[in-house]
Amino acid sequence: MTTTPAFEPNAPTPGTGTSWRERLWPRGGSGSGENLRLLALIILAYIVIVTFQSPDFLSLASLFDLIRTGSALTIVALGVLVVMVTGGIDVSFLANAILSAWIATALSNALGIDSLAFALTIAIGIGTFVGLVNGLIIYLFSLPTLITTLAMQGVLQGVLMVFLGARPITAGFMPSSLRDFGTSVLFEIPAGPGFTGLSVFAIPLVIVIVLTWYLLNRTPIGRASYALGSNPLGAVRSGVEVLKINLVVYGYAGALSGLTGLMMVSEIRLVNPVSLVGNELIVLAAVVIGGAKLTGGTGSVGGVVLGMALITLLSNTLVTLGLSASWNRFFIGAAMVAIAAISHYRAKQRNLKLLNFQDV
Amino acid sequence: MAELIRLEGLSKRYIATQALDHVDLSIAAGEVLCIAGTNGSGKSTLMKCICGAEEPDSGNIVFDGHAYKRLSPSQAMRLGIQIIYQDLAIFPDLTVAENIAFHEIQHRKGLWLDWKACRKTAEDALASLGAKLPLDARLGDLSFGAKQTTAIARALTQECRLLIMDEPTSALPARDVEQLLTMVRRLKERGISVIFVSHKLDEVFEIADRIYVLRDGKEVGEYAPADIDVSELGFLMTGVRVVAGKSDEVKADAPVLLEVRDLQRDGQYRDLSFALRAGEVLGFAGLTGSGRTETALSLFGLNPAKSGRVLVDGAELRITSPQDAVRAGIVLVSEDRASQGLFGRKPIRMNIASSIYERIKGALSLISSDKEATIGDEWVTKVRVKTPSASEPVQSLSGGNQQKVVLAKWLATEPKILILDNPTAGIDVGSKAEIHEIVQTLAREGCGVIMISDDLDELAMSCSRVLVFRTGRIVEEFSGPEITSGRIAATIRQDD
Amino acid sequence: QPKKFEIVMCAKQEGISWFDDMRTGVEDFAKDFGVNAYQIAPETGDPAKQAQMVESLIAKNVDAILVVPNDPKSMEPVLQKAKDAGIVIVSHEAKSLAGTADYDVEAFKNEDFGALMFDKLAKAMNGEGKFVAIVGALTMETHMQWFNAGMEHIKADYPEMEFVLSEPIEDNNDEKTALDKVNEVLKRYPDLKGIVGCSVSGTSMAALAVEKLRRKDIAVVGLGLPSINGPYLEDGYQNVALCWRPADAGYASAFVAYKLLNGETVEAGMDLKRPGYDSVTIEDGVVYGDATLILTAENWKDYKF
Amino acid sequence: MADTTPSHVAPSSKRPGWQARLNEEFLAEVVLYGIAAIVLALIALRLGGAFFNSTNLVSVLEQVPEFALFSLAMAIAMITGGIDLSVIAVADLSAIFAAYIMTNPSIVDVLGPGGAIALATIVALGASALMGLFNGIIIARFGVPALVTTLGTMLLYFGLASGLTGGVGITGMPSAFTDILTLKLGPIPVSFCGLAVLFVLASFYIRNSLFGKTLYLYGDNKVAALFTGLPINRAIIISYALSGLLAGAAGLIMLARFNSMKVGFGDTFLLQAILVAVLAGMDPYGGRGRLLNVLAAVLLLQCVENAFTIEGLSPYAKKMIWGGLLLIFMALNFFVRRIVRRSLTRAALRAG
Ligand SMILES: Nc1ncnc2c1ncn2[C@@H]1O[C@H](COP(=O)(O)OP(=O)(O)OP(=O)(O)O)[C@@H](O)[C@H]1O
Ligand SMILES: Nc1ncnc2c1ncn2[C@@H]1O[C@H](COP(=O)(O)OP(=O)(O)OP(=O)(O)O)[C@@H](O)[C@H]1O
Ligand SMILES: [Mg+2]
Ligand SMILES: [Mg+2]
Repeated sequence: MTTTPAFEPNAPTPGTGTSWRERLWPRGGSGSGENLRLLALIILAYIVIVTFQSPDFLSLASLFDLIRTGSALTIVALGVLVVMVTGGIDVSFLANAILSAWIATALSNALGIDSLAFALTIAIGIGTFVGLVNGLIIYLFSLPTLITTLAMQGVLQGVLMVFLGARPITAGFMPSSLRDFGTSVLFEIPAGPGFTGLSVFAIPLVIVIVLTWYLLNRTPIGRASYALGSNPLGAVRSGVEVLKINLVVYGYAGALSGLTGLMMVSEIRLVNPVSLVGNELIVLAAVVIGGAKLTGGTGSVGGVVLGMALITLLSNTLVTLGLSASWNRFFIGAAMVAIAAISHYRAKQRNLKLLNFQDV
Repeated sequence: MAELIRLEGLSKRYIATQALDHVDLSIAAGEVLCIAGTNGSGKSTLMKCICGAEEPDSGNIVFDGHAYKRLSPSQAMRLGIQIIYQDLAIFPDLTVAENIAFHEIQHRKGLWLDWKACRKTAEDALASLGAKLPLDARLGDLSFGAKQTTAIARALTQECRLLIMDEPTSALPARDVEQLLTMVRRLKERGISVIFVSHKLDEVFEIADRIYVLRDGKEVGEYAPADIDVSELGFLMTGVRVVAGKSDEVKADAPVLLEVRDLQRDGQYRDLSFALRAGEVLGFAGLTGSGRTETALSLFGLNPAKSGRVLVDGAELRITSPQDAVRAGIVLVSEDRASQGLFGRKPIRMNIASSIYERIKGALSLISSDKEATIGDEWVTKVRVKTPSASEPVQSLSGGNQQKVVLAKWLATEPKILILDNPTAGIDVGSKAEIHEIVQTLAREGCGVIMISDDLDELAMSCSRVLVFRTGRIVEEFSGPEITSGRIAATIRQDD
Repeated sequence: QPKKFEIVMCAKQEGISWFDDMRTGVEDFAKDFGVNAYQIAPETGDPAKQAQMVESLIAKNVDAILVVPNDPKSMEPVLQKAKDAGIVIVSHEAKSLAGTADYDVEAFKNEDFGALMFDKLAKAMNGEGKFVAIVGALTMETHMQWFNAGMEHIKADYPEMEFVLSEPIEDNNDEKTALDKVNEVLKRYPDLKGIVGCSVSGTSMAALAVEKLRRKDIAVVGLGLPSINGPYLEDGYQNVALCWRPADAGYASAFVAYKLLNGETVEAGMDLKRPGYDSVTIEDGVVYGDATLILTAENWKDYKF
Repeated sequence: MADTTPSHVAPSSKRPGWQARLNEEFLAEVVLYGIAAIVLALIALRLGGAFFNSTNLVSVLEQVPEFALFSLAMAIAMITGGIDLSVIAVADLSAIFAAYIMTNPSIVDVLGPGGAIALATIVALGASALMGLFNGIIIARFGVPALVTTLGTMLLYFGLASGLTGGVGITGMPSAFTDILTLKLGPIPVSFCGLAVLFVLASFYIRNSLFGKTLYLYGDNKVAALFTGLPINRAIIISYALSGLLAGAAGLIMLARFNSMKVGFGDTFLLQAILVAVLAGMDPYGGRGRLLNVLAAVLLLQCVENAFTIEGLSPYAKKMIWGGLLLIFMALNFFVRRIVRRSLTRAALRAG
C-alpha cells in the first residue's frame, strides 16, 4: 500500500522539530514559539531603553538583581504552569505559600530547631499537602479549578489566621538559618562602593527550572499532563489516570508554593501571615504572557521564565526610569493585553484557514 | 477458532432508554465482527461497556475465560482491548510520534524518556499499517485521516488482541476507507480480533466474518455475510423495507436560485461557476481536500471567497457571515453535527428554534417561550425525532436523531437553498432514508439543495445533477441518467 | 445598674501586629472600666469593606465607634450617618475627620513627629550627604505630613543634605516592594548616605538592604516597631526608630469616647491614664498626646509590640 | 420513496413533568436555597433579634447595591463561559472620571451642580461601557480567553487610574449626588428597589431575548452558535460592555457612598463576586444559571457578613466560611446530581 496525499499535512506544517526541545523553546507552529520570540524581543527592546536612560544598567549586577528579586515568584509561576498545562488553574498558591512558611517558621521556633533543611522540609511538606488536597477535591467532585482554588485560598487564610491564630514572626524571632538564607550569596563581585552577589536563590531557581522541564518533558506524567490539557476525554479513554496527574500536578505546585513562601519570608526576614495573598494575578499574568493557554496543552518553561523576567524588569526599573510606581500595573497590563491579543489573533487566523472554528 | 471474548446478558440503562438489553455475544481470535443497527440501537454503548468506559448494569464480560462484572479502561487496555472512538482520543497539541508512542511513554521505566525509541515505535507502527506521516508535526495541524491513522497506529503499539472501531469510516472519504479496510485485513492476518461498527453496509459486507444485528438494545441475530444481502440487513436492522427512490427531474425553466461565477479562494478552490435551480438537488462529489466543504463554507459566509460573484435570485450578494447567509435563505447542515450543529446540554426545542430567533422575536427582541416550544414540538413531530420529550437535552439523542434535529433547525427557517455536507455520515439506513425523503420533499417544494457526499450511491440516488470536484475545480458535470456511482467514481479518480 | 457601654474599635486591617497591639489597649480599657469594648477590622485595607463594617455597627446601634480609617475621606459619609444616629465617634490617625468625628485622637502633632524623625536622620548623617525617603504611598496623609514637615526642617537647618529624588519612594506598605525599591535606589545612587522611612516596611527593609551590603555608613532612620526593627537597631544597621504605642492610642481613644458617653467634657490637660497622654492638648477637635517613642539599640527591648 | 413505519414517538408526556424539571440548573437552585435556609437558621439561632430586626435588615439592603452590581456583571460574563476580572478596575476608573467632573469648579460653574452630576454620570457610564466594550472586542475579535483579557485590562485600567490620579483620592462630591443613597421608599432604600427591579428585568430579559439566548447558547457551544448564524460577536461584545456598564454603575454608587474615590476602592469585592456568581448556580463553564439567583446569593452573603460584624468575629473566619460554603455547595451539587440521576434510572427500571 502506498501513502496517499490525504495523510499529508494540509500545508507545509509549521511547528516541526523535536518535541522535547520544543517544550522549552518551541519553534513556531502552534504559536508558542512565535510568542516566545515576541517576548524576547520586547525584553531586549526594554533593556535597550533602560540602558539608554542609565548606562550602568547593562551589567552583571543587574542580572543578579533580576535573579534575586524574581526567583521566588518564578518558582511558584512554574508550579502554576504545570497546573495550567493540564488545563487547570491554581490561585491558592500564595495563600499556600504563606501558610507553609508560617507553620515552618513557627514550628522551628517551637521545637527550637534552627535548621534550614528542617524548615524547607516542613514548608515544602505542608505546601505539597495543601496541593494534594486541591488536586483531590477537584478530581472527586469534578470541580472547576479556578473556583475551587479561589475558595481554597479563603479556607487557607482562615485556617492560618483563625485556627492557628497566626501572628507576624519578626526578624528577632526567626531562626537564624532562615534569616541568613535570604541574604546569603554564592559569590560576590564589586559594584559601586560596595559589592553585589549572586543570591543563593539562584540554586533553587535553577533546580526548579530543570526539575520542571524534566517533569513536563521527560516523565510519563508530564507528557500525560499535556495530553490531558489537550484532550481531556481522550486522555481518560487512553488510560491516563486523571487522579494521579491531578495529585502530582497540584502537589508539585503546592511544593513549589511552600518553597517560594520560605524564600519570600527569609528574603524580607518577616513572616507576615497577611502578606503575599493578592499578588496571584501578577504571577498568572507572567505565565500567560509566557504563552501558556488556559485551555491547557501548551506552555513552556522558557516562556514562564521570560514572562516573569519581563514583569520583574518592568517593576524593578521604575526608579531608574524616573517613573512613578502608579504606572507599573499599566505597563504590565498593556504588555499582557498586547501579547495575548497578537498571539491569539494569529492562532485564530491560522485556525480559520484550516477551517477550525474553535476559537471564534 | 478460539473464543477471545464473550458477553453474557449485558444490560445498560440510561435514565429514559434501555440502551442494552441482555446482549449475548462472542468473538473468536482473528475474527472481524461487524455490528449493525440503527442509530441509538446501542452499538456504541456496547463498545463502551467492553472497553470499560461505561459500567453495565448487569451481565458478564468473559475475556480469556475470566469473567468480569465490569472493566476499567486501564484494565481493559491491559487485557489487550483497544478502542478507536468516533471522535478519536488523540492529542492535538502533541506530535504524531508522541501520540502514537503514547502508551509506551506512559509505561516506560527508568528516569529518562528514550525519545529515539519512541520514534522508532511510532515508525514501526505506521509501517505495519503501510502508512507514512510526518512524525514531528503537531497532530492538530493534520487532516482527519492522518489523525485516524495515528489513533490506529497507537492501538497497535500495545499488545492488542481486540480492536474496537466505532464508525471509523463515517468521516472518511472513499479512498481512505479502502486504506482503512486494508489495515483491518492486516490486523486480522496477525490474529487480532476486530469489532467494526459502521452504517455503510457495503463496507460491512466487504470486511465482516460475521454480522451481529442489534435493535433497541436487543439482539436480532447473527448472520454470515454470505447468507444475507444489503437490503435484507437493512430490514433486520430497522424492521421495515427500505425502498430507495429516485429524485425527480427538474424542469429546465425552473428559476435559478443561486448562481456562482468564478469563485476563487487561494489554496482551496478556483474558477467555480455553477447554477442551482429551484427544486434541484445538486450533488458535489470529490475527494477530501477537493474543496467542497470549503465552497460550502464560503457560500455560508464562514470562509469568504477572495474573488468571484455569488448571485441569489439574480441579485449579487456579499456573504461574509452566517447571518448574511441565513438572511439570504442559504443554510448549511455542516459535516460535524456534534460540535458545529448542536447545543448539547440545551433542550431539543431550543436547538430547533435557535435558527429562527431572529424571525420569531417580538418587541424588544423578546422571544416567547410558548412560540419556541410550539415550533420545537412541531418539528420534532415533523421529522420524527425519537425522544420522550422535546425538552430533553439534545445530547441524549442518538446520532441519527441528532442529525434530524439539525435538519429541523434549518428547515424551520424555510430556506431557499439548503447545503448538506455529508448529511448521512454515521446515520443508519432507516434514518438515512428518512433524511433523503425530507430532502426530496423539500426540493419538490421548490427549495434548491446542494448535497456534498462521499457516499456515491447516495449522490446517484438523490441528485438531479452532480458536479465532480478535483483539486479545487469542477472537472465534470453529470445530469439525469448519466449519474451513476461508477461513472462518478471513475471521474473522481482520474489521473490519480 | 448602669448600662454597659458598647465601644467598638474599627481598625484598618486584621492580622497585623500594629493593630494586634492596639487591640490589647482596647481590651485593657474594657477591663479597667467595665465596658464592652472590642476591636474589629476588615481582612484587607479596602476602605469599602471598612465602611460596610461601620454600617453594620450603626445597625447594631453600638454606643461608640472608634475608627482608624484606611482612607479618612471615604469614611466621612458613613461616620456622619453614625453620628446622626447618636453614636459617639472618635477617630485616630485622621485629623481631617476632626469635623465629623466627635474627637480625633493623635499621639502627637505630625509636624513635630516628622521634624523629629528627619532631625534624627540628619544627626545620624552628620548633617550632610544624599538621602531618600520612603512612604507607604504618596496619598497617605500621615506619611506625607511627616515627610513634608521633615523636609522643611532639613531645608531650614541642614543645607548640606540633598534629597536625591523628586518625591519619596512608595512601598505600598509591602516589605517585598520596599526591599526591591531600596535595592534599586542603592544601586542607582552608590553614594547614598541616608534613608528615612515613614512606613515600618520601608524602614525595616532599608535596614535589611544596608545590612546585606554591610554598609553601616548609611544611616537608616524612621518609623519602626520594637519587634520588627529591634534586631536592626541591635546590629547597628538602623540608627533610630520612632513610633508611638498603638495600645496606648487605642486606650486613649476609648477613654475619650467613654468620657463623652458619660456626658463629661473633654478638656485640655486631662489625663487619659496612659504614658504620653497624661496631659493632652486640644486644638480644633483634635486631642494631642505627647507619646512619641524613640527606640534605640539600648531601649528597644523594653517594649513588647 | 422510503417506506418506513414510524417507530418514533412523538413528543409525549412519557416522562412526568416533575422529572423533566429536574435539570441541573434547577438542582443547583435547590442546593443554593437549601444552604441559604440553613445559614439563616443558624444566624437566627445564634443572634435572633440582634440580627432579625428591621434596622439591621434595612442596613443589609442598604449595603448590597455595589456588591450586587459587581456580581451581576460577573454572572453575565459567566453565562458565556467567560469571566470579568476587570469590574472593580472599571468601576474605580469611571468613578474617578465622574469625581473629576463633579469636583471641577469650572464645570460646576458652567453647568451648575445638577448639570455637573448629570454630565459626570453620563461620562462615567459611557467610559465604563467603553472599557467593557474594549474587553469584549479583545475577547470576541481577537479570540483571547476572557480570563486573560480581563486580567490584562484589570491591570491596565487600575494602572491608568493610579497613573492619572497619582493614587490620590478625590473628595467632595455635591450633596445632591451623595444623597441618592439616603432616599427611601417606606423603610426600603430606593437604591435596593432599583436593584431588585434591575435584577428581575435583567434575569427575564437575558433568558427570553434574542441577545440573552445567544449568550446562553454561546456558553453551551460557541462553534454551533457561530454555525447557527446567531449574532455571537455582537452579543459577546455587548455583554462585556454591559458588564462594564454595571461595574460603572457600581462605581458611581461607591462614589456616592464614600463621597470620595481612589484607586483600589472595593477590590475585595472581586473575588467575592466570583464566588457569589458560582454560589448562585452560574456555571463557570457557561450556558447555565439564572441571574435572579445572584441577588439571592448576594443577600445571603451580605447577611453572613453582617452577622460576623455583629458578632465581632475575625474577617478571616468569614473568608474561610465563604470558601468552605462554596466548596460544600459545589460538592453537594455534584452529589445531588448523581443521586437524582441514579434514582431516576432506578425509577425507570422499576417502571420497566
Ligand atoms: N450518556 C447518555 N445518557 C442518556 N442516554 C444515552 C447516553 N448515551 C447513550 N444514550 C442513549 O442510549 C441509546 C443507545 O445509544 P448508542 O450511542 O449506544 O447508540 P448507537 O447504536 O451507537 O447509535 P449511533 O449509530 O447513532 O452511533 C440511545 O437511545 C441514546 O440516546
Ligand atoms: N491531500 C490533501 N492535501 C492537502 N490538503 C488536504 C488534503 N486532504 C485534506 N486536506 C485539507 O484538509 C482540510 C479538511 O478536509 P475536508 O475533508 O474538510 O476537505 P474538503 O475539501 O472539504 O473535502 P470534502 O470536499 O471531501 O469535504 C481541508 O482544508 C483540506 O484542504
Ligand atoms: Mg454510536
Ligand atoms: Mg469535507
